[in-house]
Amino acid sequence: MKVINVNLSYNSDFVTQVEEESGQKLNNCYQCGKCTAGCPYTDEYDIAVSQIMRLTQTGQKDKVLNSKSLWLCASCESCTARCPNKIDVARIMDVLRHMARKEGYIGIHTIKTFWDSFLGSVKNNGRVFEVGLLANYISHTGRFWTDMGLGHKVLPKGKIHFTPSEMQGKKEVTKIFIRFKEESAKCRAREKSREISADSRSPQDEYVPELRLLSRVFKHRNLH
Amino acid sequence: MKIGVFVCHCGSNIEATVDTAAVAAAARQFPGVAFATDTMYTCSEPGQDEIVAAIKEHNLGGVVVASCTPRMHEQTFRRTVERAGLNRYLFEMANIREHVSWIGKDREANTNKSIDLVRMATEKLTHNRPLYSKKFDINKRVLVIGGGVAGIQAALDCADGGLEVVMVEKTSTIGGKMAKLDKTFPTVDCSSCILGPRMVDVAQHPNITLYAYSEIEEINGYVGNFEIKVKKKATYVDWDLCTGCGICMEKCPSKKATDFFNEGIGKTTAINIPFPQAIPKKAKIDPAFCTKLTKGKCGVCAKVCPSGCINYEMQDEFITEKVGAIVTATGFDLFDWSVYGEYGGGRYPDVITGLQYERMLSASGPTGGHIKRPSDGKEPKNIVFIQCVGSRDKSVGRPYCTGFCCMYTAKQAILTKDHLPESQSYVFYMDIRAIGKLYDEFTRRAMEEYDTKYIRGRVSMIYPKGDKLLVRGADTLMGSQVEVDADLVVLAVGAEAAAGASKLAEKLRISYDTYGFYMEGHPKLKPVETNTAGVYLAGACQGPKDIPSSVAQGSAAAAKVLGLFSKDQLESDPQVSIVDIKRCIGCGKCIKTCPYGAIKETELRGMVKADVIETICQGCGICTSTCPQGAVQLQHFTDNQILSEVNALCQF
Amino acid sequence: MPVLEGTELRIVGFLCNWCSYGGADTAGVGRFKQPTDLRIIRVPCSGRIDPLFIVKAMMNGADGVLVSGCHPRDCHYSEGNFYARRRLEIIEKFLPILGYEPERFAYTWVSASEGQRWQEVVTSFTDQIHKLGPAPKILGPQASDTLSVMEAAL
Amino acid sequence: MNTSLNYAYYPGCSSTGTSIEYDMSSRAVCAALDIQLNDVPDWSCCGSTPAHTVDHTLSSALSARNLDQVASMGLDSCITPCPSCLANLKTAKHRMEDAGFRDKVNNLLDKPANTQVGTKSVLQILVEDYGVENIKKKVVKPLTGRAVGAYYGCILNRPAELMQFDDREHPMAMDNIMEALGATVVAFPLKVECCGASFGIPRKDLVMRLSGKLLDTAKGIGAMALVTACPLCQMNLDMRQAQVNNANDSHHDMPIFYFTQLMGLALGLTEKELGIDKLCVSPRTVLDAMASEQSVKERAA
Repeated sequence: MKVINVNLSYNSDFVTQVEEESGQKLNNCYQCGKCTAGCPYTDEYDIAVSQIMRLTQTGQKDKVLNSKSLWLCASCESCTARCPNKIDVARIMDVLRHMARKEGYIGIHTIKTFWDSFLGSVKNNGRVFEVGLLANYISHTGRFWTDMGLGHKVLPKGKIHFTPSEMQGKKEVTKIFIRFKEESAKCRAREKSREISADSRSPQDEYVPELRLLSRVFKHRNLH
Repeated sequence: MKIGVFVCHCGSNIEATVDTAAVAAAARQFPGVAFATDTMYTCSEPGQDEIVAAIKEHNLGGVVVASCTPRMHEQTFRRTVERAGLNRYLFEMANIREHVSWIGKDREANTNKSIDLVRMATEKLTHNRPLYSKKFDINKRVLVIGGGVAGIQAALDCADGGLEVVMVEKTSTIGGKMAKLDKTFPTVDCSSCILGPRMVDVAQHPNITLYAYSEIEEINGYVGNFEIKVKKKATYVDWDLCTGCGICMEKCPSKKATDFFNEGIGKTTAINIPFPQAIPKKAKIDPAFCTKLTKGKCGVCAKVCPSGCINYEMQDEFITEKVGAIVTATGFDLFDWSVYGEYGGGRYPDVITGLQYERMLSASGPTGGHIKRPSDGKEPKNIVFIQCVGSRDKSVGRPYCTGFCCMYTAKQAILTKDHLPESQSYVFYMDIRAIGKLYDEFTRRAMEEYDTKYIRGRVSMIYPKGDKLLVRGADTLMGSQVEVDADLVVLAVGAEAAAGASKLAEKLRISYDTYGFYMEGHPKLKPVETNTAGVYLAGACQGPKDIPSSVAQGSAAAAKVLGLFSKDQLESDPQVSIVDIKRCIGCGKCIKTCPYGAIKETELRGMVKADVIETICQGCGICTSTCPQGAVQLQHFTDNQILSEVNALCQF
Repeated sequence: MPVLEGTELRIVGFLCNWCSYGGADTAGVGRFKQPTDLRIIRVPCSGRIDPLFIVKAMMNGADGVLVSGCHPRDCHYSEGNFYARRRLEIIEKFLPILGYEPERFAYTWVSASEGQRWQEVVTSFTDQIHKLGPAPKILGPQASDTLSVMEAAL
Repeated sequence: MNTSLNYAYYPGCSSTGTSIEYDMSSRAVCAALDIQLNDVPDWSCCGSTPAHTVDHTLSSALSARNLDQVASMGLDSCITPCPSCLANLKTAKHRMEDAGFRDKVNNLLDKPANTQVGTKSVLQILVEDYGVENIKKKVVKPLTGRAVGAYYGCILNRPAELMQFDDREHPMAMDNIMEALGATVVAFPLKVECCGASFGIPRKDLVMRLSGKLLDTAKGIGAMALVTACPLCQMNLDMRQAQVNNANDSHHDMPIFYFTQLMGLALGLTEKELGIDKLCVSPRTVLDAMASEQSVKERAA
């Protein structure tokens, strides 16, 4: 087990950034563990949420941002609702995830891809188009069997549509994403110019227009 | 007036952020200042000697000390100047520690502010006049409010010291929370064996008058001469006749009354004596549950009572008592844990409080000392104790540590094993606070000898699963979520200020903190005094305390009262209002506003004038700001004195 | 100079001895950092505060006046803070007539245990005064007029 | 009773697909109670969980566009059936009270958004604005005969400071409605426990475990059906119930209703207009039992 030098390994910029972006004070945490006690996802976490809090408090950036737990948090708010110190733990998890994403920490590929596919769908259609989202997700993960078993249950119910719901202002929504990407790029550029050693692993994923992919996916499963 | 100024370093407390030499140098330039210096510790013996010497050497007429808050050392320095032959009121303090050096690190700004505060003090001092105390007689009786262990200790110590004691207890028996306990930590002594004889002593002591089932209605007067109005609540039983035989309880058909003494574990009868060792052992009727009182039907107790003491017509009675000092020992109550929805908020019968568990453990309790689940009466096997419920929790407004829960939980875990050798206890804790003689050894025993499983972490949720309760917590030392299938969950519920504590404080005119606990005179040096002369504190009303601390404070309060009453007369504070007869037009506004009735009307050559009764005036100065003529002036805080301070600060 | 030129403004505080002065002490004991502008005058009770003290302070050049007493019903002298509140409410309405922004004056309740609250009160009131800047200077014969108006009104 | 309940209605994306029956039944119930719903004309996705896991400004921008549309409708309050949309719309309004954040969000939009509009859930206005007592008066076919549990999910009332609705640990809104409808309500102990949320696709195993636990608990307390107020909860428990059974070797056959569907039935609406046929786990047995209990009662009367 690695010995940690408490003062040398303390990344104060990281602590400051988490506190600023989350609006929470990390020193308010006294490690009672109530967040871990209530977290429905603890079973799957590689680092329990109370320990994420401790590692963040002690400035262990790399270990925190590498944690798979960040990607498994469903923002169910159990931790926030019950924290005796009124810390919005879920928001800290959110902020850590943003940081991990921006700095290219891989996290859990499937979950990140699902979220990206979801947003891609919103970007292209203004609303979520469930079939398209699934198609995109599958094409990025190669997980063909994901939910195809549900097809025969859901299809006859008339719940699944093969064309996205039409809305007029979808271009406005697309523009939100474009501007967001531009702003993030500007932001990253500023950060890079500030710190030369900035990590330059994979940038934000491109959202692939799903409709194009649809035919490809459904060729494998003869669902039509 | 020749003024001397002494600027204190207070070691580095002031000097580190205030240039005291510069402050003294600036003070030398103020009008009237004949001498100014900076000293290391002005309150120390050499420091005080320096003041005395300077007064004599420079023939000073008044002294300013710039140091800590006057609430700390004003009395000290008044005695110092008196030693040098000055009147004690020819002295002023500038608070350059609490109000300057401790609240900022900017040395330049602090030095400048200190100079300002010294200027203010010297300006006020030039307007000071010598003031002289008067003596007044005192009533050497003491009122003890609250009959828990702290109040009992204070009452017995005072009574043994020869004072007459009046004890007022809210419930129908004395004994307080301690009477509800089965055993006490760390000795596992039987609680009622220790407390019982003390309760009997109270009942039998010739110097103690006990008003049980009574409350304080009104308090008037001041140190040495308080007047107390006590409300004796209607018991519907003539206690002069009641023998405590208990036949009424046996026969009462209304058996669903809330059993307050047993913390709601089980029910009691509408007419009841809380427990066999109650003092006084007298019955009272709970009117909410008595069908005679609610519906006019029944009357069984009146029929069966051999001494004919039942009186359904009884009314509350008011009694006036005169005392010279008051000991407040109103104790604590348990935090209302139902705000913890995640623990069921009271919906699950097998989640109980530590105090309810005590009643269950007690041989004279509702289960006869058998541990049984309230839901089905079964013996539990797995018992989970959860600590810090309503303690150290900002989210429920209780950030403080109650201090004794760790210990009573360890005790209960040990007793559980004694009662049910097959059982297994689990304790969820955050930190173990066992700071007392033999305390830590005791919690270690719970783990080492009684195999109590201590789990470091809070519990997030309790929910029923079959006939068990699933307790989901964390073990932060393992770094994982843990679950326990529990048969019974005992919450170590924290203490909060007793219900009604703030209302009583307002009657006593003492301060209380954000949580309703009473404020002591000084956190270190005046732990039993309050800021109101003649009112003392004992026990958990000042903050959560275990039994030894409560008893110690009870004795300490008694010592203070005995000390106060060691003289036959007290000196009045001369900082009182006086009336300038020439300016007074007899409008009577001051008489109306005085909260103490200390101003009366007199006649002077056929004209109405106001007159202050010096020994009653408490020196608030409301009359001074009310008087349209400026005729009533509060000594030491006259209009001129305060305006001189304003002018010292604000001058174009 | 009473205040540091350029960085401080003149703020006078009137505090009752039992609650707020104690609260300010508690803040000091707790080392709760505060701006340095405020100078505190100790009075036994907020009921002792004559509105004229406040007017006088303002007219003599104070940029802000802060009054603090015990919480309602927690007065050491039973009811002094009720009298204080009545008078101070009048002052609040009166200041604009005298030519001062009403925000230059505030009254609040801080108990002896509330060190942190005192820190918040001082910090926010000082900020408020700095936002307003130095008070208008009312001098000369006009000043005595105002005073007499004030006296008559009270 | 307030006779003129009138709201902007934000259906949310899932209403166009997997939770179409929630949308249908919400509209039908509101119509039956004379609550007027005005569709937000060109609503777009609120961003849901994925958006706030990427960035808070992006998430708020997606929600703000919708709040702005509601504001331009001239209505001061908006309702949505979906708790996830609700949380996003409320969070956006709350965060945009901060000027700095507001600027950043407006930067992403075509024009600065008016986000003054408050949002509530359909459930909230039914219990708070319409009132459980008034619902009770409208019941024509009481839901007698079968025990139902109410499952609220994790974000309908959390965080409490933001959502400002019902108890954070022990909500009662749906329990009270169900009781008013004449159902036997069994106290469901895991009312606010997470079902696995949006992990159904990327980490199905999580949903299997968490939803499985909910179904086990429901069965344990003798519930014959659960009612929900969240499309994601309903989907995980209903559509994935067979998967849960497969994964956990369990044999649940528990209908999962939207509370609006049972409300509609009690108000006398048809199964068709409430989308009862869209449920994956057949509610036939439970509904038939309710119907026969009713007729027994009617005959007895």
